[in-house]
Amino acid sequence: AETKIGAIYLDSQGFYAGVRKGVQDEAASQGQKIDLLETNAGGDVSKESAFVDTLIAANVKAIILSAVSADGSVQAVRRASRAGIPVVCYNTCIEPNAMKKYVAAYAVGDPFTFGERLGGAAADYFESAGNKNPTFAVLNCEFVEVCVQRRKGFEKALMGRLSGAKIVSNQEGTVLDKAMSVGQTVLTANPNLDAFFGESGGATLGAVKAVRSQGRVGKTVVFGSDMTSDIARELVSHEVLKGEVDVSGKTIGRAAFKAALLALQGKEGAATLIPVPIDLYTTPAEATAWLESHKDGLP
Amino acid sequence: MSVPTVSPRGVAETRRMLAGHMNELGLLAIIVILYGVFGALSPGFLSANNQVNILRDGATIGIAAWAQTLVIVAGEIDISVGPMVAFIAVIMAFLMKVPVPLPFALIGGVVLGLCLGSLAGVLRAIFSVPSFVATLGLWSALRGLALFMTNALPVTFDDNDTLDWIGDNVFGLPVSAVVMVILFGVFVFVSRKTAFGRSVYAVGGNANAAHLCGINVTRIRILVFAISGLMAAITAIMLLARLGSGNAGAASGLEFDVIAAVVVGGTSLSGGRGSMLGTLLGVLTITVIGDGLVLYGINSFVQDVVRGVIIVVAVLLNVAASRRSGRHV
Amino acid sequence: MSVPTVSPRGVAETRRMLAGHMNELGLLAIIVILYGVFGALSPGFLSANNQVNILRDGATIGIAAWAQTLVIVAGEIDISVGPMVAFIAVIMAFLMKVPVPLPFALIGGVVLGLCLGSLAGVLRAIFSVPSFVATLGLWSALRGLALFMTNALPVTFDDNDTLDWIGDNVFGLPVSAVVMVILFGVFVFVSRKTAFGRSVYAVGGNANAAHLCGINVTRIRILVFAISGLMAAITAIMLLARLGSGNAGAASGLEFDVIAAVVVGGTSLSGGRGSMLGTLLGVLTITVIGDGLVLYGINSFVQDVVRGVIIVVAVLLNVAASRRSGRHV
Amino acid sequence: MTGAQLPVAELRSATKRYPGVIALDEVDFSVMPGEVRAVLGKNGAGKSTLIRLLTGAESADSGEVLLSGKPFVEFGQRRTREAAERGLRAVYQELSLVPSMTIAENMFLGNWPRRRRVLDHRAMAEQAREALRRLGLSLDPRLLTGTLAPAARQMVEIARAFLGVPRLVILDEPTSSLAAAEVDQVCNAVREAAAAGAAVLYVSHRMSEIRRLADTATVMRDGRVASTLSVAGARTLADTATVMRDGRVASTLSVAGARTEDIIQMMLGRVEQARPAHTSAIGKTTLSVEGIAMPPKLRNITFDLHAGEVLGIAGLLGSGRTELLEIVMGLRLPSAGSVRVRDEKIAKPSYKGMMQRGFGYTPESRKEDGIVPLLGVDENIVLTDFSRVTRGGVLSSAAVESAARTVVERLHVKTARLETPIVTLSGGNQQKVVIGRWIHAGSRILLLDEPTRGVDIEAKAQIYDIIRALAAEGRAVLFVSSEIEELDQVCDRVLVLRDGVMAEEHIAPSIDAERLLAACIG
Ligand SMILES: Nc1ncnc2c1ncn2[C@@H]1O[C@H](COP(=O)(O)OP(=O)(O)OP(=O)(O)O)[C@@H](O)[C@H]1O
Ligand SMILES: Nc1ncnc2c1ncn2[C@@H]1O[C@H](COP(=O)(O)OP(=O)(O)OP(=O)(O)O)[C@@H](O)[C@H]1O
Ligand SMILES: [Mg+2]
Ligand SMILES: [Mg+2]
Repeated sequence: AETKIGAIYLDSQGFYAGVRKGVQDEAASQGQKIDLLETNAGGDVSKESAFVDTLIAANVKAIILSAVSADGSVQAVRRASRAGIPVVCYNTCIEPNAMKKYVAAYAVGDPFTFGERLGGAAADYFESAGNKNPTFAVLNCEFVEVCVQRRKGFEKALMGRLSGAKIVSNQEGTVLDKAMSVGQTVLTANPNLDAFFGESGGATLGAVKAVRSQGRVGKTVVFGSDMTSDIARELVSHEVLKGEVDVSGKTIGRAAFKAALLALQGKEGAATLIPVPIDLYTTPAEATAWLESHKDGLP
Repeated sequence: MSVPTVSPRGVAETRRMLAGHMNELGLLAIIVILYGVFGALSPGFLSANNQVNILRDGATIGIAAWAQTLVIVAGEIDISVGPMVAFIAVIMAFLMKVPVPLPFALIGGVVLGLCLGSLAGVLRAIFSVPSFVATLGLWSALRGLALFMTNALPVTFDDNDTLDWIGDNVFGLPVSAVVMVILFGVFVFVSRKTAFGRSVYAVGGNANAAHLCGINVTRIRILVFAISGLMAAITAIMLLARLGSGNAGAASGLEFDVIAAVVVGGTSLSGGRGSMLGTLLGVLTITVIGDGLVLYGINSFVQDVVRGVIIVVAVLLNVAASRRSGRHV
Repeated sequence: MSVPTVSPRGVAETRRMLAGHMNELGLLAIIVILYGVFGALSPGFLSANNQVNILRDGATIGIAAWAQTLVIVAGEIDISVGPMVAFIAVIMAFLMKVPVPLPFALIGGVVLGLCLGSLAGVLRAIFSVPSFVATLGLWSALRGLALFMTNALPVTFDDNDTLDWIGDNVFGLPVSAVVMVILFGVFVFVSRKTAFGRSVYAVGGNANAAHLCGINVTRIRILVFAISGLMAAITAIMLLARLGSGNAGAASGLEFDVIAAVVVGGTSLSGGRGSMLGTLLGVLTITVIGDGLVLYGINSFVQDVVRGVIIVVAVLLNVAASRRSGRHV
Repeated sequence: MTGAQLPVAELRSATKRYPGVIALDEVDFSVMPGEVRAVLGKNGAGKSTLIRLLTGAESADSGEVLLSGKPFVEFGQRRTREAAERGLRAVYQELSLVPSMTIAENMFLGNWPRRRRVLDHRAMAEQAREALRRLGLSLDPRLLTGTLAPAARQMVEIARAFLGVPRLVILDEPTSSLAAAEVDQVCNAVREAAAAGAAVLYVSHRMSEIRRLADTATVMRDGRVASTLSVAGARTLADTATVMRDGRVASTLSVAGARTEDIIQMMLGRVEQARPAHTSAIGKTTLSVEGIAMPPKLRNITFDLHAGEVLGIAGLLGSGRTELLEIVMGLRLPSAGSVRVRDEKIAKPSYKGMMQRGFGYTPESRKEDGIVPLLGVDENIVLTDFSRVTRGGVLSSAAVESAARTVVERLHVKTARLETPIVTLSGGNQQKVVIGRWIHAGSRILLLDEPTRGVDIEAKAQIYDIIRALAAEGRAVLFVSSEIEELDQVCDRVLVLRDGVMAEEHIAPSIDAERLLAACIG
């Protein structure tokens, strides 16, 4: 019979399509027939909480979720756990203490490390360019917690190496059109800006487009997060985008499903951390390789 | 003639009663259909557990929807619900964190809700700012303020047994659902049996006539918004209890669900006409659709498509039914 | 007496003219104040470059707002704008990807916009589904469909020179802004100088009377929604050109900005009253606030707060000014 | 009579301005207990404004308002309630009912009977039913007022005014949409209330009612009291009355035998010219109504209308005259019958189709179905036919202006400017515009439902003239009115609608109001 699995996505981004694909691929490769009950919390803990209850009522065998909030999602996860349903976090999870108690496994590319990797790449770039005091603008998605983590990691790595680096602006812009328009305004306000840091895929692409449309190619560069086909192509051209960090949705989906299956069979202990590789792409060659290996465009 | 017949008066009475409630009957039929379809499609749907979930989810929309019904009947609209709920929950969480004793924290939240609602009411009633604009301002400002104060991080506080109890079940029913049902009773009573409630209908139906007949229109307008703020505060308490922390991003888009429930329930956006029972059925419709689609397990994006279609079809059927019953008002 | 005096008739005429445009004058004053404040606060604000940005951002809201003005004047509301723009952009992107030649892809999008708008119009005008519900259905369904079709990933296509040109500037002005201005002219003309435009006001002012004067109310209602769909399609073309890809999540919350611009511009949500010029100023107000706050660089959450407050204050001042000028209709 | 009685209501040099007009100009006014006072004047004379000051609906810019010798305690919005609590009841000129509420709730609007703070719907319905019965109405108080015909709504409002023990009842054109039988009921109620010691203010443009009812009359003109005089000579306040015109004393009249003509002269400020008797050549049949039925109201209606003819239709309230017009216009579906226009038989008329055949229709409720309030006079006129004012698909301002001006001048519409929003015009002038838009459309057959509702004597006369002039041009007019007296002034022929059939036919010049009334009742 089909195994009923609940999946909750944090919001509506392409990344989660990759996750779904990963889960389905893994199930297929393990010869499992699954019935995936999937929902999208839209970055709202109250919605997430309601969905968890619905999944409990539906008697799913396991729940795979990307927690909206480390502290805010605890209650919902606890309810699922108390109902005897193993919960596997991916991408994001609840705070460590609660995680130990209520979460079976956590497939993660840690957001802080994620930020750090990119921060390192940015530092590399400006060091080699001989700019010790680069100015940065952030296009953020910080109404979601992960994004704050990403920035903190980024700042730590960057400032750690270039003490003169400065973040001169931090504005919200994660949907492409908004990100582009905010990016343009930020460039107007900071005519000598050296770089953008995009905290999400939309923010990254928006920053690139803002730089192009304001004629700042060659002056302002972009470091971004979350890979998609068009971001990869930007990286191939290497005019504006100089570094991109990404956790593959498919890989994370596979890992999460694998963990869920193990938890189902009662084979794993609590709160196993399953590290998922955080990939950094800085060269056109790497980007081309990504495009080759992701023909379906799913990250 | 010995054949017993129903007295014509009785028949006419019943028919008139039914015709007057065609809207509610139509919605009820739609809910029954939804139950049938979802029950057949997904086995878990009819389980007691899931019914409890539907009730709990319904409470989030419902409590705010009772007040919104009054607001819309009065010819106004309050789009600030979602951010107001989140903001009040955040403030209460901060208070609990201090720590202020629970009762005071809750009372603080309730007073805040009343004040914010009244602010919108005063802007509308005294300064003639259209209610859409006044509450749009609140919508933007409160969400921003809540996010700014918390940096979009949850505000946590020490566990509190009473609060946990509010977030939990009594006799197998979620406390929030019980509160919703009690408040429903209160609102039905207020809207039908009190001078205030009828004044709301009068103001929405013909503000000028209401004024000429000695109803204090300004007062009524301020009051409906104050009540809306109060209900936002109560929703915030339920949310706080359920989530165990104050979240600035919570209840996003709640205003859409609330207004949709009221309008699906047959209340007219132009004011003067509407019923609490209709809203109750509207809340149920919206909640059942949401729950059933998740359970059925279709793609989460497709859920949005189906939800949109069902809402329109439900209202369409309902309008058609009400029309056929001859009430094309 | 040799002192030359302005003829009293001239003075009275002018005063009457001004009184009739008190709303527009008030908004103009508010925009001037905003320019003064932002100009003083952030040096880059008054730069030509930034003015071009304001125009470009304004175009996204403006084009849809012209049509929304007609919709609201007709006593209806269209909340489906944002998802409709995104959906049409996605479909056009898919067409371009095939590849279908650009003109056909664009025409396809335009036809789609007309059809979707007409669908809402037919639901409202023929099936009596309240327009809030009809467009809420579209809002939910179109966003879901777009996300589902694209997996929330951008739909890219080969570069196209013409499309790039649309996304670029002519004579230093963004093409989208030029289109907005041209369409503004068209809408001013339509709303003032055509039988259709005046019929929209008549239907919104008193649909019964309009019907009895022989105006085809059903047709007018369908048409305003069709036009709204058409303008959504044109906005979608601008968006597609600007972003170079079709994004299902784009234009999120656009409906809020559009309705806010129209209402801030003095158009009444109860229909029958409103002007394109008011909407133009409303669009400018909303866009200038957005741009100025980002430029000033304050925390983006605080921006929401300030934006909410400014919108309410702007409308408040405007209402007060219009009142003093004696137009308390 | 005790000499120490205080006036029930009093204005002392009260002034009220609206932008551009002085609605009341230092008016002194008082009314004593038990007195039935008529308030007369042309449209826009300031009658309703005077009433709104008394009821607290608006406050005076200067001067005093006293109820039973005491000023208002409350301010602003709360005044209407205070006035109600001090025994004042009013029927306002504009319908002030809430359409989505029941008759009973509307009758007690804002003052619902309560038992232990809870509304007592049962008692409310009982009391409402009783109050309606006293006015001879057998309406179910649980019906929504929005579903009622205009006349029934008006009766509900009147019933509301006589609830309880009022000290001052104000009726602002209460009978404008009522027919003779109902007017009798209203007159009875007024007399009863006066006998019980209440004062009654009665505004009407129907002189016959004034003569039947009022003890005294206040004539207003241009925001001033032109005169207060005794109408019947029964309980006079004064032997002489002062007539003021343009703020100065113009003449002093003996009131005991005040003649209608004198009163009219005072209202208008000039002597009314005698109108020429109407004559027009009756032409061919343009409309034949054949066997129309719509149970239970209409059973079998058959009649012809000829070019150049003004055909009146008389009938009691609810006899189905409005329905008949609506059926002819295609707004309602009859269960049987058809109409024939010239030689074309139309089984199922459609509104648009009838318009194209040259029909024009003015509905009985001007505010709900007639005017588009915020549009200008000009646009309200051209609404029926844009094609006459478009040049190459574009509305031509010049064409709109000249088309509107033609109508405005021809019908003597009094408006400051052509683009003035119609809602700011007086009722009579609004009505002229509503008729005028069919002149603009070039309609040959006009169906007018209560075209003189709420219109002052002068404007009424003008409307009659307009109708006659239209007939003289060869147009046909179907004229429905509840004011029997006007039928014999305008009509060439009057049909009496009774029991669902055209029961009688009266032909000019032998149309007589008394006989018509008798025919209506049957
Ligand atoms: N709310 C208002 N705003 C502006 N002007 C007004 C308003 N109400 C009344 N007026 C003006 O005040 C004057 C007096 O109006 P009022 O309604 O008192 O006349 P009336 O004697 O009752 O006329 P009618 O016989 O038509 O009812 C008119 O010139 C009218 O246009
Ligand atoms: N005196 C009354 N008693 C009871 N019902 C009444 C009375 N007057 C009007 N009505 C209601 O109003 C309806 C009649 O209004 P309608 O306009 O159809 O008739 P009408 O003959 O056209 O009247 P009018 O003389 O106003 O043109 C009736 O069906 C009834 O419900
Ligand atoms: Mg009046
Ligand atoms: Mg009638």
